[in-house]
Amino acid sequence: MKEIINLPVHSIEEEEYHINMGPQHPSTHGVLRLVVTLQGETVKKVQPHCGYIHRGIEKMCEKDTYQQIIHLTDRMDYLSAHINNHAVCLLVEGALEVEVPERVKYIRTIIDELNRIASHQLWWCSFGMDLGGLTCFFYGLRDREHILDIFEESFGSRLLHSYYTPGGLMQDIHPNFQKRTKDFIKYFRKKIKDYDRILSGNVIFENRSQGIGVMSKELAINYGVTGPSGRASGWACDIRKKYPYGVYDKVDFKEILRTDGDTYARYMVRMDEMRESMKIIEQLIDNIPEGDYTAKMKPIIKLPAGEYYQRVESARGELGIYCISDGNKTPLRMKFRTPSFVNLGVLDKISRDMKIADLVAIGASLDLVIPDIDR
Amino acid sequence: MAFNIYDFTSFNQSIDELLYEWLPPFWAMIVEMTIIGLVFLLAYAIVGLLLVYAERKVCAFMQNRIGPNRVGPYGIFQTIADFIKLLMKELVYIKDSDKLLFNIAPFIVIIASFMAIAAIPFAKGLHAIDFDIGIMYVVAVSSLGVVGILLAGWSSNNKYSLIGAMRSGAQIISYELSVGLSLLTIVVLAGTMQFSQVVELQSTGWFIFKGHIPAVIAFIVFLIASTAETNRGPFDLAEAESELTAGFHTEYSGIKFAFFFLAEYMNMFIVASIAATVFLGGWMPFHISGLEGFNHVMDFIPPLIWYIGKTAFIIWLMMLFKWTFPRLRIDQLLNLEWKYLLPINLVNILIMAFIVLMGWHF
Amino acid sequence: MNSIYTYFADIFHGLKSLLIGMSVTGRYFFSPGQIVTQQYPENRKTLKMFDRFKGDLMMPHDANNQHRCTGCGICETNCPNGSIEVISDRIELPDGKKKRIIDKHIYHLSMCTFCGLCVKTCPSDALAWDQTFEHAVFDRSKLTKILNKPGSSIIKDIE
Amino acid sequence: MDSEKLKEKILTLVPEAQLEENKQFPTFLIPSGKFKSLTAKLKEDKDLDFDYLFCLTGVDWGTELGVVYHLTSTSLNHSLELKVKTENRETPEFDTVADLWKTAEFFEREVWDLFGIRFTGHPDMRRIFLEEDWVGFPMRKDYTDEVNIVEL
Repeated sequence: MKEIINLPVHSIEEEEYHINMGPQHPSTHGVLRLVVTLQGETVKKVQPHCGYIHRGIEKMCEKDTYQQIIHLTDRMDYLSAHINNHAVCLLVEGALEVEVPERVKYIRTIIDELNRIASHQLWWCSFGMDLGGLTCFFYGLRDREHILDIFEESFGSRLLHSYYTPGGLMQDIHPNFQKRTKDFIKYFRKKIKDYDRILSGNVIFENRSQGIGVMSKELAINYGVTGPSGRASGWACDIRKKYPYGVYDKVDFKEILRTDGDTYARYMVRMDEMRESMKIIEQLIDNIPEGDYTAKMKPIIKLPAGEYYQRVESARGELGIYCISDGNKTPLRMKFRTPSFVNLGVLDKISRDMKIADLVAIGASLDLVIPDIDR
Repeated sequence: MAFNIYDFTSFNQSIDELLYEWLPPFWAMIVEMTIIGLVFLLAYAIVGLLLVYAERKVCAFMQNRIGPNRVGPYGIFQTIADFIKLLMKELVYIKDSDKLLFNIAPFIVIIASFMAIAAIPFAKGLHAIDFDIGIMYVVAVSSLGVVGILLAGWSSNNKYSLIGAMRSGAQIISYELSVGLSLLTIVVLAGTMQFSQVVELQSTGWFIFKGHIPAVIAFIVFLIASTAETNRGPFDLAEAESELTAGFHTEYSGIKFAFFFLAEYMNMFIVASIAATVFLGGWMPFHISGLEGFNHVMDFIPPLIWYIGKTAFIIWLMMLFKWTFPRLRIDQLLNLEWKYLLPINLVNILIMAFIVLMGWHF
Repeated sequence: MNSIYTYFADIFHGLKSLLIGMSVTGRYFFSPGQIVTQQYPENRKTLKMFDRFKGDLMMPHDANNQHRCTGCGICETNCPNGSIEVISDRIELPDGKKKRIIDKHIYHLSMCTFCGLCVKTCPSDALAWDQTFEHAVFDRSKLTKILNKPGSSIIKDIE
Repeated sequence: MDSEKLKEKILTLVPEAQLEENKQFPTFLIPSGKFKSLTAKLKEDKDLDFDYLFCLTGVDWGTELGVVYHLTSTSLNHSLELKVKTENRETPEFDTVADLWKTAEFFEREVWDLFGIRFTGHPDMRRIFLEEDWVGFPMRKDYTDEVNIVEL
């Protein structure tokens, strides 16, 4: 009896407990495990445990030639595979000081933007699904299918393309490419209004997202949160504007910035980015110059010894590749600074003292892709 | 009246008299109850299966899909195949769960929904029992199901289940108020709680038209609150698939899960029936005063069809809610009830009382 | 007074946005013509993949059962996953020179990532993509294929 | 600040720093003892204002282990590359920068996981991808695993 009396007294309000969100959970979008410390329904701490699909891509890169590395980068952020490929190509081209034909630059820019739209569409539908609007999922995937069809016709695959090679492209674009892309833009301009009607303006959605997971600009910079998530906090971090590659310096587009830094701002930035991407494609699609689809490259690429850093704006943020070459045909060290990995770091900070439902919304608004985290 | 040809009263009475003629009164009653029980059990299963199929088809069409289309023509046997699968599945034993409560919970949920069906008039004379406090009875009984949900979540020994159950408890207790008050608005107008009388009173016009704006408001409030009470989207916080994986029935498998599943759809059917009965005239045909020919044609459509049509319309509305809106958060859910629905409802009931007092209703 | 106004404005704004959302799903419900589902096994006859679709690696043979592969092994070295094995043989030509021909060109479909480097780097264009996509088999070993047909030989002029 | 001025400034802050020529960014090899004080100054100094650590890489040069830091200033738009190296392959250890740039918290855990470099003062020095009981550090050049690494 005495023992029972001497037990430490926990007040019910203060008692915390843990739940495992993941590795198998509908809203972690893959095999991410979040150990969530809860007080009632209020999130007190989030500890991400990653590595469930760590494949050691960086280690594999040390054994592969630069052409072979391309197909590994596809598998990091599979939703913006082209943009990942672009980063490796730019790195190799920059190191070798190869001038790629204008045509290649135009095509790469168009395809990057198409890929960005496809990625944002998938983000939109999974975001809607995480908030409970299951119909969004099907609308997003339905429209994404059109982009995947364009990809499939030109490059033969839908998700992991390996279409860019150092110096150019695998093959020229399909003759139908321009027509299909223009058709898609026309189609999607109509459908994106549905997106707004079903989710953006909805009062339930506004209540679920406004003021949730607020991230200030300083916080975003300190945590290195780039991409649409960073721009929603007012940080102008668009690589396409700051360090232009491709033909981004020739096209007219706005860098979407918002200052609220909440889930709603992150949502709206991505919605507006889809429209901006369509604008970029419209400017370029009729003006693709004639020419070769690849520059003359040696069959075996050896980078001069040295260190190279190349960054591109992937759909999730800044994708950086840091490469140390010792003059061989394989790199000494290849580091991928993947946006999802860095963006995951802020999840704990901004989701504290929110509800579980908010944690799901915040996680979805950061647009994490798990293979991109684990690599 | 033309719809007398569809009157089930005499048919029921003849069976009743026949049984009492043949058997001693005690056994006659037993046999009668058994027959009614079996009929309802059968109807329950069929309606449940149909609703699951309808939900799949409806949501598929809203999402630009075809929906089930492999098992049987247009996939009509899909749900039957699914239930056979569920029947054959293993009932997983959960370590450290409270076995008694864990096993009993699905039955409480399904019995609660079963009891509520008893009072609903499907057509003239076609109801199991006609209480003179029918509305009160249905409201009371349909809220019993939450006990089952709470027990299910509590006994599963799973934190997800527990959170789901607690959410469900808070939710149903709150929304019970709005359901009751919005029905009360109509009770004020009708002056009776007996379902058969409520329907009879609507022979000159459905209450949603008779009761001016307060009745329309009460209808909307009832739709929202009853959607919440049945734990359906956008109020499906107890399940909250993307947050709590499956909420209170995370740990249930096989036939026990099927019970929860069936009960959810039957609850939807029940609240849709109540809404149809109380606001849209139940099995009463649609009449426009003055157009005798039109009314006559309407009378020839059997009341059961009217009833099913109205119920189906409301079920379709509830499906539209579920497949359009994102889910609310728990605090917003309670906000909606206590800050919006309840005050509106209270004012609404006052206005309705005033209208009835002044005799301004039709 | 202002707060009362915002209270009702909120309600009407909310209801309006909900109705707009419902109109979208409702519209799709009543327009079954917009259904996008493909009925896959039924539409096999009409389903045509794009000609660039990377379904399966193959070695085109002409009417005389001749292919273009010299057995140089460049595809094997370029493959990042080791899904290609070239087993070559040396035969003596009538004029006394030795020539390398392929014995077996083995392709492991199970390991292929469809990066397309083999097709791109092949100096004699001996490899191509096939458009088949139904690769499911019950035995993993069936995914290992020998691309050169039995009894085939190399077209004359290929070096 | 242009890169020449930046180089001078760094060299006045840490005279022992070795400047590496012909690099994309101004690159310095910092002796590990001076590293902590330098990074604090880089962050705090209003003329430098390096507020964004955009990449942190663990490197195995074969004999030496080290970490490469890429810093940039979002307000002044200049970038800097810092390196720290050690020949100690048994217990390599550097000072953490996770207190200055929060983004380093995950990066440093990754470096510890794959290279076995510890960071003193890191709030949560655990492995990030691999399990806690994993033996060895896979990204090192001398790591061998007969079973899982397939040599082609």
